[in-house]
Amino acid sequence: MLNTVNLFIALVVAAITYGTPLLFGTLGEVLTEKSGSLNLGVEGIMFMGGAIGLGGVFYYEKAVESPSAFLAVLIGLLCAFIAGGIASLIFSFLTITLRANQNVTGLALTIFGTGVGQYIGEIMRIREGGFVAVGNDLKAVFISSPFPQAMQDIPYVGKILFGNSIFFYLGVVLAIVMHLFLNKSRTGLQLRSVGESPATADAAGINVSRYRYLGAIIGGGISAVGGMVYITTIAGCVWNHEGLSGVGWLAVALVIFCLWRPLSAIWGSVLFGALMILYLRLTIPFIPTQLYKILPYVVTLVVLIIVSLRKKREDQPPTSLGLNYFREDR
Amino acid sequence: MNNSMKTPLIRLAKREGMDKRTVWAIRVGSILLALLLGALVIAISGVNPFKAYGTIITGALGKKTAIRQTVKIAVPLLGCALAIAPCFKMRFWNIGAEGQITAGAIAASYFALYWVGKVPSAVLLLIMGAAGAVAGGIWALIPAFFKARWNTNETLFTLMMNYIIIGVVRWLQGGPWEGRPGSQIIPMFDQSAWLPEVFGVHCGWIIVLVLVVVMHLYMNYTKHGYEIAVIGDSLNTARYAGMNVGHVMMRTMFLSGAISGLVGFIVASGANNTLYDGVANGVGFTSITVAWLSQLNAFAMIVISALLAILEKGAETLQTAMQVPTSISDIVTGILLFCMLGCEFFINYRMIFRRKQAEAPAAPAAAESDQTESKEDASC
Amino acid sequence: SKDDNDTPDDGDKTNTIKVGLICIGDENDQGYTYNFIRGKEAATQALAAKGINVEWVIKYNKGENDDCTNANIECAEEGCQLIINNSYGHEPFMLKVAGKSEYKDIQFIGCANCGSRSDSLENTHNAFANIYEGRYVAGVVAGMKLQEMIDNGDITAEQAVIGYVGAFSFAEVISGFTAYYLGAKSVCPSVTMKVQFVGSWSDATEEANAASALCDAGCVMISQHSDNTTPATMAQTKGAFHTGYNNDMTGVAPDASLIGTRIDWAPYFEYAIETVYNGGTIDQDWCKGIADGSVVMTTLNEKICAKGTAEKVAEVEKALKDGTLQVFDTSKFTVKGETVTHAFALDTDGDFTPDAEEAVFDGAFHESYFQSAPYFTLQIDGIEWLNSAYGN
Amino acid sequence: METVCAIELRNITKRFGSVVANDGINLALNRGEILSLLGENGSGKTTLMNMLAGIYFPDEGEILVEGKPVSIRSPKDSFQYGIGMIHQHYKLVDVFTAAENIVLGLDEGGRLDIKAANAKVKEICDRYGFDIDPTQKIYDMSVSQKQTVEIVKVLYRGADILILDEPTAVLTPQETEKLFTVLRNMKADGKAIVIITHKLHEVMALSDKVAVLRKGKYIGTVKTSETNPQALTDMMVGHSVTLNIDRPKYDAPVPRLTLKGITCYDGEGVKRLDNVSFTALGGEILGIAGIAGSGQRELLEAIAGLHPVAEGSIQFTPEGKPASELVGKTPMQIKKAGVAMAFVPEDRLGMGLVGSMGMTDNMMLRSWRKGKGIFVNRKDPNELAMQVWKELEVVTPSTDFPVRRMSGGNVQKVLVGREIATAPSVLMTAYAVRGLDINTSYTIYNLLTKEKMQGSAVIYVGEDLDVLLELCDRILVLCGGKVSGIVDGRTTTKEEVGLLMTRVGGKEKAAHE
Ligand SMILES: Nc1ncnc2c1ncn2[C@@H]1O[C@H](COP(=O)(O)OP(=O)(O)OP(=O)(O)O)[C@@H](O)[C@H]1O
Ligand SMILES: Nc1ncnc2c1ncn2[C@@H]1O[C@H](COP(=O)(O)OP(=O)(O)OP(=O)(O)O)[C@@H](O)[C@H]1O
Ligand SMILES: [Mg+2]
Ligand SMILES: [Mg+2]
Repeated sequence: MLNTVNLFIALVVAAITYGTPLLFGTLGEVLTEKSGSLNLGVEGIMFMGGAIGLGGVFYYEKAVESPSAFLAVLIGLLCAFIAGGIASLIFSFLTITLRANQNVTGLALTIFGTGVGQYIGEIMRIREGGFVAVGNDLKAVFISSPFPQAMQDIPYVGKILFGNSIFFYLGVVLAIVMHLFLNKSRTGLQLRSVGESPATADAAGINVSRYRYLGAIIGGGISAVGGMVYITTIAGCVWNHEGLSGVGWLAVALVIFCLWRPLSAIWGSVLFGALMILYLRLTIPFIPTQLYKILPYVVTLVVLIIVSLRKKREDQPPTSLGLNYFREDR
Repeated sequence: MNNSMKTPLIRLAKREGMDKRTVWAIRVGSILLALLLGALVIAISGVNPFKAYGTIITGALGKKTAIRQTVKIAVPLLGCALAIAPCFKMRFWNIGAEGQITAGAIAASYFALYWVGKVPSAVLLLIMGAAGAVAGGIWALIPAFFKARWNTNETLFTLMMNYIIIGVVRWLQGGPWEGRPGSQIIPMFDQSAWLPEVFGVHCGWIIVLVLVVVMHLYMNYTKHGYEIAVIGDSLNTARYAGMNVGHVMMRTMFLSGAISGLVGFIVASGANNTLYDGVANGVGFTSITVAWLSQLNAFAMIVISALLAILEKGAETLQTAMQVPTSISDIVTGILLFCMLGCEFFINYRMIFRRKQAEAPAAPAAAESDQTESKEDASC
Repeated sequence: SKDDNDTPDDGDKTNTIKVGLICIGDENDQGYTYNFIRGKEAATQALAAKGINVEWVIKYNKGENDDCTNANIECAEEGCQLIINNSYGHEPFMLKVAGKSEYKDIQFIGCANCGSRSDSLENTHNAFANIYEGRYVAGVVAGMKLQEMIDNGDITAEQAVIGYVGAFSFAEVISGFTAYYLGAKSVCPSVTMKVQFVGSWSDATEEANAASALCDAGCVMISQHSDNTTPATMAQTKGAFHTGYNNDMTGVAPDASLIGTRIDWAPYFEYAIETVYNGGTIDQDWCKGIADGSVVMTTLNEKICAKGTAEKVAEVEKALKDGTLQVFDTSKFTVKGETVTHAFALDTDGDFTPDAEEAVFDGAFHESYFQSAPYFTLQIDGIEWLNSAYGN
Repeated sequence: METVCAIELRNITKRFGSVVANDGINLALNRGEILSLLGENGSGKTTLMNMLAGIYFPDEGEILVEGKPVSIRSPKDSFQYGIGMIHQHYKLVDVFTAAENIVLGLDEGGRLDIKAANAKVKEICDRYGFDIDPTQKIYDMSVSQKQTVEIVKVLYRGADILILDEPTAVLTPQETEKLFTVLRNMKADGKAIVIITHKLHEVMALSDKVAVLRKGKYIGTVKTSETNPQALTDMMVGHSVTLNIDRPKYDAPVPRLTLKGITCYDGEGVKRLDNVSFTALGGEILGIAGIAGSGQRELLEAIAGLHPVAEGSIQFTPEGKPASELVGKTPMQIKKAGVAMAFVPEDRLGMGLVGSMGMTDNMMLRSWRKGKGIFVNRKDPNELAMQVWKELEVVTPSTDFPVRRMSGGNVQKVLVGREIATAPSVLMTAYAVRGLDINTSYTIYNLLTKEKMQGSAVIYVGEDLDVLLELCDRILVLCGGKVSGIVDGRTTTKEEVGLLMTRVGGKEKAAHE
């Protein structure tokens, strides 16, 4: 019995670990989509965030005698955020200013971003003449919980509540902030109006382009942090050539799954994290592992279908999602 | 508001009917710009960009074997772009070609693995092709059905379908179709299930070239093509004209999926001679950009897919010759796509800059400005 | 790296041989491919000392698909006289190129594979190393640590559970973890083992994931047959111990990793390249072990290993070298409670089930004896397969 | 000038591509005054007002607010000058509440206090007598409620220059009256108001001045008290209009289409047609009158099979064949049977035509299914296109020129020409001459009459009563989805029809008389 409970707790903790990068990826894309841009380049953005975030930490560690944990995390976050911001800036410029098709531009960004991620990863490897991995002390900083051991040792809930990496807590705070921002603040209302009906927002004196740019760039930055978190907490702080294949797309799926709600993204990402690893911890004899692994996608599909069946207004994507806006268009 | 009198620095206006030559000048210009930007990236990695581009060109086209490989890369891109064209014409954002290729490859592989020896090679190949097409079609039909029936978002639906079918291949690889126990590898097909080679490349290239012509005719001269075009332009008009929109949607997606499935057959039987989870290898995504950048013109797709294939193959040689990571080709491809996507703006919009003498807002001088402006900004 | 392309400065090409190396990954795996690169570098130096300049054409990250075909063609076109494919799944694609008449003078090598025996081509070869020997030694190190923990009362005898991250339920892997388990059992009789297959040779995330699940399921010792260092890091995070593969992992997990074992490809590369250079023929199947320096142990982590480990390791190594110790000694393990008396080694009719050459004789299962690629696939008692969904 | 104008437009020109939508327009507006802006469709009214609202920026010319030249580059600038515009198509976010829409875009600083906003909205509603719930979502609202939200939005912003673009097109007479009361109150408040409308009686009833545009040019401004509808119409069209349509009588009219008790609901479950019954005869033009949104469109769509019919029957009797029921048939079957519809909606290209295609391909929209084989026949449609091109004098460089790039009038010629060319047994047209110049309108009338004389039943939905009276043999008047009367086109009067349009049923009519 106790063993089952322990296994369950371990499952939840692991699910949180695997869900955290998704959480960032999803939150970023929620913000982007709320502003009306369907950025399908999340995969590319997260690749760039992963490679550049890792590079930042790696070179910081190389550059200083005794690297500070705080700075290392900050540099990782910043590098990834800036990388994602730049990637989304390209997307935004093309779709918002030059009004290129969002679907296609997003795919192009995926190609570009994964290319850049791989390229940087390989260039670093060639430059370093071997492999690029962050040292153990910093690795521990990225992986371990920021809370004192005593709190983690609280029976049952300690591990789940206080045993996760710092990024999970950052992600949760971000989700709450984003929820408040979108639903309670004036700017959030305006951002949403831009995604719902840019013509209305424009007529109400809101600078549609500015909101879309900011939504996509900040959103892209947040998504990219997800890539960095993935590489530093899950993939062992080393760049490997399969990168984080598929996580970005999963984040896009999760956006639908959580119905564009940041708070739902928290449990949604943990659930997806669980679905990703469940095959290792809850073997179901008659389901082959490989089919077990497609569970997140199947679940997303089911949600997508249910949402379209119910046609509930609040559950629908932002009305102008994916559509470019030109004031003089009729 | 001290600048209350100022007109905005740049204003945009839609423009229609730019002459063909300028349009193509802009498009070619955008490709050149992309290559220039690509050169910059290459230069950053410490390689002379001129040499690099030279290597790319010779690497992709310099030798017979090189050309063959380039063609082999271009074939699925072109085939899949052809598949996507009718969907996009219909404004059905099918990004599930990746999965449809895979579905086709699975079905073709089934016959390659289990019907070998039962029928002559030519018949077997025909069966494989047909099975691939049907399977790809069915896989595409599912999202189309939901879209037609409940308006379920097709972009995300088709995307999810990709991962599901790839999971199925993994299962086949590690389960029922596995070769050496535990290897997770499906054995190579028997030679009789390999697409024969013509001029050193599997004859998939002939199939897709035929498809180019067929697709061109289908899109422009058939009743179906006409329906697709009408639906893509205006759903309401299509309904008013008595078209069964849902039906057309499903039919078109089936067709699109079938072509993708055929591509899956070509890739499995012709290129890999086996099935594996990466059989689509991103082609389903890249070909979307091929289709879009070709303005859904079947013949233009040949050019664009060749361009991307040259980049990819050339980058391979670049890596061999100059130790530049092959991912450079993805970067240059990305830049190329960005530039080509962006350049359409200058074809569709006109930028009006604030005139220097702003103090005469009512100047009648602008009557002829339309002409001059279109000339001026053609250069940007 | 710069020496990827060390053309001699004197411009004298006569003493230069071009060799292609096609890799499934790159050095960033710090494991499998990295190991090949190290072998390549060592062999290059050794050959240079013999006056042979090796010019390498290296292809990274080539999947087990048509990319591999293209890479082989690319290498062949570059003028390589010898092309090495480093992954099991590369072989069929390599064979497609090797079979072409225009490339019949080029030697193709498939590592860890077994195709050359049955194909009709003269220019294809297989090579591997008796890595199971190294794993046996690593198992001994792990077993000693476990026994020490039992003796210290840190764990009970039943809690001496090893978690093993395996790529696939594939002969090479099975033979490896069985050897490892037998090594551990030889010094810690109560040990048991759980194996988790991840379905990929190299997927840092999945490997970490599996290691984490194993630790959570009570394993106190982790080992792996997969390419990345993430199981080591995960073991360290979870407070378990670890022994590595392909690389010295004490660097990434100083508090967890006890020792590692790896194939040293230098002897084979040296042999193969020199032979081709001299116009000789290389073996169709080549497989050497600890005795020939093809399998080496990495530095023992004296800080955390059990007392007396070093001595024990030396003793076991010596016994392996002089043949007094057989890893798969049939008296040391059972399958479903029975002692194994019969198992075929080779599959001659292509149905993937061995049907020829009795592997069990002289009281032991003779691994890599009839061909370089491993063929031990018995599920012995004491080892629990957590997910047999991969493979059988 | 004794007072400074609230707004003055000087020499405003706006082009869209080669189209000059506004050509050197001058206009002045004072406080405490309601100005009607009048003009045919496409004459540039909306464009002009959009420049005040900051949606478009003038190519040339000057805008003065309170006598000072200003530059309105965006809606934000527009607000700052106290201008508020209610657009023809409402600019509201459907998933927001009324209050959220109202405060949207305002820079009131700090965090969003939706409670305070609700209260303030309530207060404005109370002051002007509006009845909306600030917390109600827009998608739950009726058209008039939405419009109210738009008005409150403008008031909330404290605009004192109010522009309304065709506010009454979608309102019931009662709602219109309510709106006018509000506008009059606002005028008394000293606000300046511009209203765009096509309904002359509203112009006469509400405004102080009328400004007229014609084909993008400013024609002039007159005081309402010094003009009359006829004079205004003449100004709008450019010459004195005396519609005189030849109306021959067909010898033997026979019933062609018989509707009995047709009732329809829209997607939201609102009743759009209520027990509509009538018979359309072959050899006559049946006019359908009614204020916009009274069910004209639903009626035609129901007959064409495009709108679900909840109750009732539609009997169709083709020449020399037995009657058949149309309810339950698909649009395709109905069309094949010979019932053609040429609906000219506001969005001309959205329904009935494919903007990106040329005339030939648009002609094919009727015939693409014809013939065996998989290929489309482009020869016949091309001939038809050439014929329409010639007969209706369509201005286009070629039959392949995308219709999107033709002028609205010409787009319409293509549409109507195509429908007439199919020589159907029943020809339904709605707003067939909307936006057409007088000359082409005549051509269309004559074509319709020609159809009628060949024995077709022609159903003509129109806005212009004068035309209805001159063209139609009988006029059916719809009001709120009900038939309020069927009158003889030759004997009835404009007043009678006008009354029927706003009064449902004979009883009320009698009561009024
Ligand atoms: N965004 C635009 N792009 C291109 N042309 C436009 C645009 N807006 C208006 N036009 C053109 O400008 C002219 C004036 O249109 P406008 O909408 O101002 O007419 P209107 O008088 O308001 O007509 P209506 O009575 O139908 O509302 C028309 O010829 C129209 O086609
Ligand atoms: N969406 C649009 N985009 C660009 N131009 C448009 C658009 N709609 C209309 N136009 C242009 O506006 C012009 C006038 O259209 P409008 O609908 O006002 O015609 P009109 O003045 O009623 O017609 P006519 O001049 O035939 O009587 C046309 O030349 C057309 O090219
Ligand atoms: Mg056999
Ligand atoms: Mg208008």
